[in-house]
Amino acid sequence: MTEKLLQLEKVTKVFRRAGLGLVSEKTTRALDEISLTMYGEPTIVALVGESGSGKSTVCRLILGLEKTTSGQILYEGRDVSQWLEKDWKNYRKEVQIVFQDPYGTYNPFYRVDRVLWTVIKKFHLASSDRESRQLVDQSLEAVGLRPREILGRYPHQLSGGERQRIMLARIYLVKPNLLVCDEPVSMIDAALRAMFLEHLRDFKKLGISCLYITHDLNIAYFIADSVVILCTGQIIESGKTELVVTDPLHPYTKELISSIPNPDPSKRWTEKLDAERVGLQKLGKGVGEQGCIFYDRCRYAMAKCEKNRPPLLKSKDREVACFLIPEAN
Amino acid sequence: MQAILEVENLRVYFTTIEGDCKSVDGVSFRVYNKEILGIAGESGCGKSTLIEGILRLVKPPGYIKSGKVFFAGSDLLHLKERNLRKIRWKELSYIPQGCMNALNPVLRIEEQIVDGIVTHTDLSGEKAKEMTSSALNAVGMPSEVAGMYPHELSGGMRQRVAIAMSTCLRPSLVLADEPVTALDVIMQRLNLQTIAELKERFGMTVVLVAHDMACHAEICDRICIMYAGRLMEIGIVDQLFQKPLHPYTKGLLEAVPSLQRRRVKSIAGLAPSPLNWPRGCRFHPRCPFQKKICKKKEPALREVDSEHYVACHLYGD
Amino acid sequence: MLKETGTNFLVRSSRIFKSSLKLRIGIILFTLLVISVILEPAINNYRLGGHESTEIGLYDALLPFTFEHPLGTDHYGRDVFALLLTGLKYSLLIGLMAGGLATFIAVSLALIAGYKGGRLETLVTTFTNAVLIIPLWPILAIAVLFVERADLMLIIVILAFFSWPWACRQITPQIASLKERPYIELAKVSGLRDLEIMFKEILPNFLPYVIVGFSYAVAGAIMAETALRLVGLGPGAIPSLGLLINWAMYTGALAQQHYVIVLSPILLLVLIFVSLNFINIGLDEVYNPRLKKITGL
Amino acid sequence: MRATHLYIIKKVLLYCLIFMVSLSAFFFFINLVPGDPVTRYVESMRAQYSYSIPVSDELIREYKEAFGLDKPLFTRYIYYMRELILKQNFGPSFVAFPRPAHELILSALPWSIGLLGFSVVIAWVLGMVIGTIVGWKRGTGLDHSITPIGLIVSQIPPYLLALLLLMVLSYALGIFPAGAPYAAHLERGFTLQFLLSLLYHAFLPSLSLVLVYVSAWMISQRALVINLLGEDYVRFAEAKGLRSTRLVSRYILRNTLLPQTTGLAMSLGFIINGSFLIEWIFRYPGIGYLFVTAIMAMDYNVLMGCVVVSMFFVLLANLLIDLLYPLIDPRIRRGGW
Repeated sequence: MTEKLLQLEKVTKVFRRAGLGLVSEKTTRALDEISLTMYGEPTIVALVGESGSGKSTVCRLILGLEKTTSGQILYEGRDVSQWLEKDWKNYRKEVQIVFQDPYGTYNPFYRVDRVLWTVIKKFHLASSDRESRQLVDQSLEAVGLRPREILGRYPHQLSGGERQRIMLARIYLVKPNLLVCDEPVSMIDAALRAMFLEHLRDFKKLGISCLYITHDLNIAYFIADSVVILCTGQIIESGKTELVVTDPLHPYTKELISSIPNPDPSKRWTEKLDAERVGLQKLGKGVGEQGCIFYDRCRYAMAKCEKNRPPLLKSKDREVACFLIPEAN
Repeated sequence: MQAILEVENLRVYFTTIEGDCKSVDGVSFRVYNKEILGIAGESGCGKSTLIEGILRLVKPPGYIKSGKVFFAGSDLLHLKERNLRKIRWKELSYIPQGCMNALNPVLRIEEQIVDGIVTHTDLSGEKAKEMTSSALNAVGMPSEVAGMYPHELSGGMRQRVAIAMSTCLRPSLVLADEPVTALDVIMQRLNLQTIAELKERFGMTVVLVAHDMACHAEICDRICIMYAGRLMEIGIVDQLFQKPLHPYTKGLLEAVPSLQRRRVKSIAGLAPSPLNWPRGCRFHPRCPFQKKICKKKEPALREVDSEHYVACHLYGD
Repeated sequence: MLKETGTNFLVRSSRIFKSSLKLRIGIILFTLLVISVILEPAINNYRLGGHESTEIGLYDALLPFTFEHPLGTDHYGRDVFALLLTGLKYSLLIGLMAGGLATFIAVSLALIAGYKGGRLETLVTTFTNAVLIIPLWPILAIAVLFVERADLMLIIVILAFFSWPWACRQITPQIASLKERPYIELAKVSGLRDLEIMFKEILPNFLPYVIVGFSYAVAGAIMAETALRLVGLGPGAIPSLGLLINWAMYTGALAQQHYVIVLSPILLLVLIFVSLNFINIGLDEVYNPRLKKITGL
Repeated sequence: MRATHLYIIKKVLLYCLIFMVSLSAFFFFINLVPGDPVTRYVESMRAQYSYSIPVSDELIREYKEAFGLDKPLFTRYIYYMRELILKQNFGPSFVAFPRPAHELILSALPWSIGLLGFSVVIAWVLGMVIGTIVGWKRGTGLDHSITPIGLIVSQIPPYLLALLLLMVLSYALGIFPAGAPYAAHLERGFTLQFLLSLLYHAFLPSLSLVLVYVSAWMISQRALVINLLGEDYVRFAEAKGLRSTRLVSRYILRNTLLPQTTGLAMSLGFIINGSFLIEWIFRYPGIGYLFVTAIMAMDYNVLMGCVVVSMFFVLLANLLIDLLYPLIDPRIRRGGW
């Protein structure tokens, strides 16, 4: 089963603040020709990027919450922009999401279990009330929650960790082919994160692929089969997790990995970062201009990096976009 | 070792409709001269409120219920407003979580730094401006930043400006409240290193609050673990990471994945509510080693090893 | 944040009611006003023996306070207390109906603009703001002056037409922030249709703001109507509080210092405005936790 | 500085557009309301002088012709706009025919601008100051005594307050005059006596506006200040050990300036609504007084003219405030220009 499930082909997204003649317009380029493929075989892919890298935009584009400015998103080989209402409905059943904010995803007006009943109703998962009740119980138990303690509660009565697990129960009900997670544990207590991540791993065994969006390489390393590193709207490196983390090729990835604080006081940072280089992105330089995206902050920057954008080179099991790689020249 | 700050039994409460919210509930510790002391704990454990309490910045409906904070020979909590103002900034300074909103959006960076300088020194405007640019240079920022407004800087840069601002008068003690939270890792590293470097250069003492213990491991000398409004463990950083004593500390260290360790384990149960802390040891409902006594008696912080304090019934008698 | 422990709507409402003193005062005052309006026909019918409160010469002119006439009578021999009740009835009626209509216009506009976003939203906000900064009352006065038959319904419609921006200004920003909430997106990916999202997800959370917008519109409508009546515009057969003041002014009650005749309708009007405003502030306190947290009220 | 020019030009154009659009909307609205001024005028004349003048449709038609009301709506619109914009001509007054309406309006205008400008500025400044103090001292006795009063006074429509003030301070106690802009025996001129008389007569109308709007600004300023006190940067400034005066002026007052200026701009139209009646109540010869008397006389062109003029001035004030924004807020200065 290695057929392509979801493909992003040179996807670009430019945000535009609506203007009205005399009211001025503003544009920001969030994504710049991103290509990404998820295969049918259940895998967990982590999309890692810092704030402003456009990682959440990827998630919103896949879910159809935003439209691409250019480029295509193909699901099972079909272009989603050509779809009708009916196709979308089907797609929703097969591609689902867990949002970042466990507080905002629940409508404070309703009980928490409404998110479960809604998908049962909308996706016709049960034929009778009894059956749907059973499904709900089953799904909650699958994520380690006791239905008696959850059903009928209002969102504010539950903790962030519990709410996020109910979101997983919702995924368990729908059983999509692809699950997109947008930093699902960044807003819950550190002590409770592991539980969530374990359930996500279990889902892989159920045949659910996952695109896990995060800024935290630690978590990516823990959960993902492969990682994709995003830097200000462009993919600069990707490959099997183990490989990328232990042997990063791109200077950005290297710096990223070496900067992660190590919970071992005997192995502290030895090298001091250069504040002038790292701390000051030149103001006003946006994405989409020519040259390497990391040029300003790169310690190995060469003359040609300023004017030419390095291509994303594919080798056997990884991709990297940097002129330091001999093949790039 | 000589203590520069001593906190004794500090309690900071918030009045709510449902009763007092006991955010900080009886915290005592010492900060030694020229060290970096880390305070770690999950969100809601009261670590930021603790800092506000020490600085007397608690706003209503919050109030300081009781306690003593000794600094430079006087109790900060009972100091006259006027005298407190003199100590602030010059001796006892504060780095807020700066990436969000710590800088006044309508004043230039320079004006905001100069404000502090002219209040506490007799320097002329010109001299104060010079000091501003040297303070900025000290954190590796060019002097042009002085003429900018906060909205023109990225989150990480704003945090660095806040660091520059807080250290420009070379205070003897700096309390940093989550100075690297919500920053990207590279920026986080840069800021942590800057704080450590300034500390060395100016001979300051730093209290560093952060929820990510890995950050503490990188630069702290000693570390306090806070849970449910109280300190659970205090120790020298190597000791504490290699041989954590309190079950909570152990759990916390095991809960977070890292590039060095792929096995993680959650702490079971939920964080308790500050409106109603559990009786006895506050961690007992989630503790895998709980004994009978844990439900009844709250353990006191006691020295188990040299400079290693823990509040747990598993140790001692 | 609100810490509701109850589970049903009624319990939640009562929690909200309890959590702000100002809201409580506002609601109680306004309810009292509404109750006296509901009882008006019964009271006046009983006290005036079936006569209309506006009937001229029913009693002697300018009688002092007695048990029979708690607030005396006016220049035309009408019972002031009875007139006040009638005036209050029409003022509130006009205000509530015009305010309701205005809120309806505002909510529909805001829902469409807020949900669709983009240019349409910019257009609606720009338009609302433009309408808001223009002095509307003179335009309203001209319209009422030249209209062929100034009856109650027409006045209400015109007033509504002029007070919707007040409601709209309260509502549009809220809806814009509500539709950014993740639960709206969750609803979308759960396959809910646009209309379902608007009515099931947005509208319930939006209710307090609708109430705020409504009470702004009601206050605005009553204020405008009173001002119209003061200069003698509008249907003369329908005595609202503004018209009572107009009568008082024209009979010289001001210069002759018949305080009660002038003061009582003014005080009633102020009571209406104050109660509506307290409801607004109260709701704001409840739904704007930041303000509450700091004031600790 | 070309960006600055562009900003100014853009804003001016935007306001011109708003003015034109609202003018047109106003014109069509008034003309599309069923009923027309001449018929209503003649009707009211008939009603007022209860003898029956032989009013035939003929007469009404002649009247309409004289005022150009018989032409199709669109022609009238073009004509009206052309006269208005090119010649600042509102057409003749009905009552003071053939005196043109704009003459009446022009003579009334200075009174209104003086009274309103003065009151609004005073109220705004005072409200900001008191609101800041009360917000800063929140929860104290001062706050608890001033705030509730402000909450209630801010809800009284100014014209009702004007009636109360008139009744008490003028009729009952006789401290202030009940009408007229200055003492009747005085000559107009720049004499101290005349100026004092002006202030004396303007006091009550001004007070009724000021009292209400001071309360309103105070309440909103208090809320803003209290909100700001929770801001991280105010807390940070406090940790700097700044003196309260510096803290309040630079970290609190400065930051409330923008929303309060916006509030001022937004409320001008509303303030003018109320001031129309106040001028009438105190027989103060401004636009408002002219307008209300024109209502009684059904003087169509004067009415239209009053509205157009007040619209123009409100938009002008808004434009000026808009142009001031970048000076108040660097975010607009650096971002938007």
